[in-house]
Amino acid sequence: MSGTLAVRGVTKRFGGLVAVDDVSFDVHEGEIKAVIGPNGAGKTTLFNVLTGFDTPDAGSATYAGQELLGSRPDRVVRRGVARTFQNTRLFEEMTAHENVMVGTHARTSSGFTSAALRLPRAFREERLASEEADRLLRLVGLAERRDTPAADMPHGLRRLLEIARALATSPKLLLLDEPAAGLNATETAGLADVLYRIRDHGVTIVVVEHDMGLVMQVSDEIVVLDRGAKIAEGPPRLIQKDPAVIKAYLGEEDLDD
Amino acid sequence: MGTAELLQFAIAGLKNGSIYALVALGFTIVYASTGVINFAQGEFVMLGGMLSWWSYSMFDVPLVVAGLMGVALTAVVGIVFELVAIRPRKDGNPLALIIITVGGSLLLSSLARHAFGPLEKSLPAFTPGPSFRVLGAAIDRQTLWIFALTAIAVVLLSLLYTRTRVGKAMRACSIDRSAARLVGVDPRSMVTLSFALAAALGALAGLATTPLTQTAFNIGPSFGIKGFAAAILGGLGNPFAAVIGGLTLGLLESMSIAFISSTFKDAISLLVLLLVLFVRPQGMFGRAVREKV
Amino acid sequence: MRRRFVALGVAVLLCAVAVLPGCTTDGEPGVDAGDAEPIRIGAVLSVTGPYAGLGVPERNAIELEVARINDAGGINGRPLEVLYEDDATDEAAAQAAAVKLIDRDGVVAIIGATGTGQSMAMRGDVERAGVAQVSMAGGNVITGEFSEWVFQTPWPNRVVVPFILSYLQEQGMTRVALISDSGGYGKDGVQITKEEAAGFGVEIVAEETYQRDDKDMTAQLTIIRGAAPDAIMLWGAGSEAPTVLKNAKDLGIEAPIIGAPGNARLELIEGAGDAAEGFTFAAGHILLPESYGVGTEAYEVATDFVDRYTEAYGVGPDIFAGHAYDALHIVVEALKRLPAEGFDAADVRDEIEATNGFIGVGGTFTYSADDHNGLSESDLTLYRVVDGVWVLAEEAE
Amino acid sequence: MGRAALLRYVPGAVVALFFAALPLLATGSDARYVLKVFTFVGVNALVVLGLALLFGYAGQVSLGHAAFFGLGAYTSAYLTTRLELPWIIGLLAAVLVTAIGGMLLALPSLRLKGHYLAMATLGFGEIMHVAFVEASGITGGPDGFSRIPLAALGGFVFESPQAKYWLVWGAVAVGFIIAGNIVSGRPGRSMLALHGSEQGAVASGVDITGLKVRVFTASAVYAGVAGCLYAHVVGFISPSSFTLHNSVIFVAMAVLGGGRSLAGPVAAALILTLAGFADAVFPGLSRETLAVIQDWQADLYGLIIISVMLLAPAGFAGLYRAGLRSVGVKL
Repeated sequence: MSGTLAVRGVTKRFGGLVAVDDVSFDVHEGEIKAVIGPNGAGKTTLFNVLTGFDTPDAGSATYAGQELLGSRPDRVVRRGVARTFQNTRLFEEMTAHENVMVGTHARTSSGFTSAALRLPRAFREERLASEEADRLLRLVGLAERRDTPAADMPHGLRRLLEIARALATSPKLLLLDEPAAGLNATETAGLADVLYRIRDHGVTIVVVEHDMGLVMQVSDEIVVLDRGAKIAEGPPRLIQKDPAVIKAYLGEEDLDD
Repeated sequence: MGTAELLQFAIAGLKNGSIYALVALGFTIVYASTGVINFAQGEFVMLGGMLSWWSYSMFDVPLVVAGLMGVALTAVVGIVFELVAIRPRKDGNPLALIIITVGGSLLLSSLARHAFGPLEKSLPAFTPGPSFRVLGAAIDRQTLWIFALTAIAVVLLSLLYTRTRVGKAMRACSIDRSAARLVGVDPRSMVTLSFALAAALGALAGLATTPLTQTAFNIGPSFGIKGFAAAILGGLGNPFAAVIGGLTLGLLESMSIAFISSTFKDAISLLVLLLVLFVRPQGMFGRAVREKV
Repeated sequence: MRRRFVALGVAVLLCAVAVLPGCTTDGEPGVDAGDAEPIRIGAVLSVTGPYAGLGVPERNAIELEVARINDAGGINGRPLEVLYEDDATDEAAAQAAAVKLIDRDGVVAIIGATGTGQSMAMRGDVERAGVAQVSMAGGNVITGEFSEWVFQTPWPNRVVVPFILSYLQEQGMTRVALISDSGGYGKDGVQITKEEAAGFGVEIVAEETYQRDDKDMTAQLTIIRGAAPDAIMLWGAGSEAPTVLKNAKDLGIEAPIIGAPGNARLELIEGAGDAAEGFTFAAGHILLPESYGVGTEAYEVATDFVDRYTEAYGVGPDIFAGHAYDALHIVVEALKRLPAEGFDAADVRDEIEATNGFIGVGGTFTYSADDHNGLSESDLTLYRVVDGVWVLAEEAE
Repeated sequence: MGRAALLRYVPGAVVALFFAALPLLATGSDARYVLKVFTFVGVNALVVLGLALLFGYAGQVSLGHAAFFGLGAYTSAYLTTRLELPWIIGLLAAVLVTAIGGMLLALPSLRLKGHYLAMATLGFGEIMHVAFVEASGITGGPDGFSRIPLAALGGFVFESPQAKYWLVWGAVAVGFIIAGNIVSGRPGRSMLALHGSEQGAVASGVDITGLKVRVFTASAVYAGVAGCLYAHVVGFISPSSFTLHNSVIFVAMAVLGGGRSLAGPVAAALILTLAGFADAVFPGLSRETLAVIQDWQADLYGLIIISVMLLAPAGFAGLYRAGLRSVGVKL
């Protein structure tokens, strides 16, 4: 089975409100797919359901032959599906390097006993993890901030740090939740390079984003959600002109309701 | 087990329950404004009884005046404690504040021992006289006072929270301190007010129980545990939940005595509390605070 | 930045204080200026912590008596010096205090501790160093688990229980309910009562307990009322006793309530108010010295102590002050029987064990090789609360 | 050795040297008393080391650890006194029993957070205290458990004050090293991640359920071993040493010590324990001043806790790191 993410009929209700309404789409290996839609369209809820932070009411999502829905978030990560958050969830007191090293915990296994007895296995894993973390920091351009605590880092760099940490789990599929939020123009441009570099390392990307410039620039395909339902899917050129999308974003011209 | 016995157990449960409810209210108020569990809340209960006894024996005043003086003085102690030990913590980190209240609990009980000596003190009943008979069960007057005071406290508190500007300001602080500051509410004075209120409520519980069970410098912790358990059982955050939590805990204890054994009444009620928390991790009426992602 | 430096300075100071090596002075403990070298005995008391209500009257009694003894010339010409240690109602602290008194201060005997647990925690060191310990705690285990180095002054439950059961038997109250606290004193009393009851034709019809600091016992007393006992035995030393009396009165329980010496406290009457009316309890003669019979030597000893204590502290001595008085004087009498010089702690132990017919405040003490409690039923009498005052039970009838 | 490493390990070495030298320094008639007090400090330090892992690193609160302290003490006491088994069996049994207890107590932590978890662990502690009081057949009930034999290992009996001191502080040293290894490696980072942001940790693939169970178990075992040592050093235990008050004081020591640190909590255990034995620190104290100190000891205790929490926002460790930062070293 190729590394395709197949989302089929995913639905999530909060009481009466249908946050995600029977959404289906595919993400092909090596592709950058964007998920866009006005606020409250259910984008983040969809991400939460796909990565185990929320339980779906219906539907399925298979990736590389394995069902994702319903399993615990850390197990989803170990199946190669990593994510970032709309507002970053970093370990504030730990340095950038330490933050990224936590990402490697998805792949390493030395526990209390091997650490307590300082077994060689623990040492070897630590060294490899540290090198991997440095490599990823270089990839996202944070090498020189290696020893800065996350709390002391500016907003834009924090987003890149979280991406680096997600990459440290050696994912094959990376879900980014509004990575460009709060970035200025130069930082957004830098982010685009980072996304290309990640894709060139063979990682498929799904990104939720409001910055249309970035979306149009980097995405191969776009899914548009509105009030929980998928209203359009296709390459950027088509989506730009799709009347339904425009209506969802700009509302009705003739204000009938 | 006739109806008279059953009613008697219920009365015993509600009596203890009302005391736990008053103390739990104190926990909830401080929690609402600071997110902190005040380990010195038990000491406020002790001080309520102790300072009332002191006022009653030092000045030739009727009991009700001495009681009011005791509650007022304890509220002052609550304010001074907050200003000296809580407010200086600029970051308001709940964990550090909790440990500060632990220090406060040790300090207040020890100061009470120095000031009032180690022996227990007593107060006459508010309205002396034989207890009433209701369907074969007995209910003494002091217990009626405890029910009344608890009811009054709950009503006044909910009125304060809903009807008054200060009350709304305190609720605003508990929901979001920075937002409250934006609209001109000074969270620091709200915290001081909440400690004063919690101290007064605790003192009220102390005043009401001293005629029954006397007061001594070291009775704080036993009130503290029960009040904390009641506040958690009901669910932290709203006064109504604290009262229901307290009454439920009291009834749980008396029913354990009635139907199982008095030796294990505390263990049984704690086990039930643990079961409730397992089913509803935020207590019976607490809001399910799920960290939104 | 400067504030942090100040904070650091304070912390370093705190650490330095703690890390200061225990550079101990090897010199002999400070020698008193008095001509003859003082005899030193230790006193481990709970002056702070939950048992402070017992420890403070105990210290008052010892201080009062030491002053009297030294004013009268001390013991065989040597002044008596009592070294006080507060164990703050903590067992580890009690053991540390014992070690300090024995090893550093070289005491020849130890009075203490106030609590049963604290007394037991000192046993290892008392036996290791061979120093006699006279405990003022009521726990049965102190002399129940026999040690040749440990003595006890309060009336043990195994003496008090038969005394009360025989009274119940005389009064024909054979259906008895028990209510006790869950502490050592309560559980101990209940256990011995259940063992001895059958022997006195007494049947236990209900058994309930309450926890320390409980606020209400109506539930337990309702069950007891259901069992319609002839009498209720209350076994507890804490401040919960008055609540039991009040709850019983509210429930309209007619059966008389019989208490143990632990309840012989003014605070009980004050706390229970008119609910204390008719409450009967066993205790030593100290509460009413005339119970010895006016003019007897025991009466003189007790009234003398009661008058001096009341004059010194403004309030009459309670049974804990009495236990301390007895512990001190048992040691002092033993020291008087020894030569002025050249005796060691083992000799003091032997003399204490030889105590015979010492008329104290708690009763007349006679120790022996296998009885380190020295009291008997004759040292107890029954009191009853009438009009807010305790009077001799048989006079009240 | 870089300056940072030098500054990191020198203070530790100095303190270790002091504790090694103490038995030699404390001679004369004070020796037994000073050593006994510092042995109690070691027992508390061991419990607080476990809480430093659970609290300072993993951010999980427990108000029931005195129950594990008691569980370890009673298990070892029962096996060595009633069943007359060798001490090492008592110690291993204490470890096993408290490990199981730790796993049990981890369950609520999987669903509860903050004050609710605090209440659940408080409930556990109170229920265990009732068990200690009521199971008099095993624990001797409120009158306590006496005549507990001395610890002995391969023929050597830990009887002298020096031997008891070395037994306890040896255990603290071993405990410190093991905890040091745990926190400096992968598990330490997982715990800090859990403490920093539970959702961030989960999204990084950290199995927080397994982590919580392990860290609760480890901290329970530390308290269990400390309880076992306490029983065989004091020779008598009773339920009054394993109450909520003791649990609260242990937590206060851990918080005073500061997060992300092992040395800080141990220093806090030292200072708060010694606050109760002033004349072990200043042997030259006159009896009058000592009596005053003892009378005001509880007040002093409360004042120390409040003032450190106000003066040193992040506890002793925070102060230590602030000191290093002001000297230009990043730790």
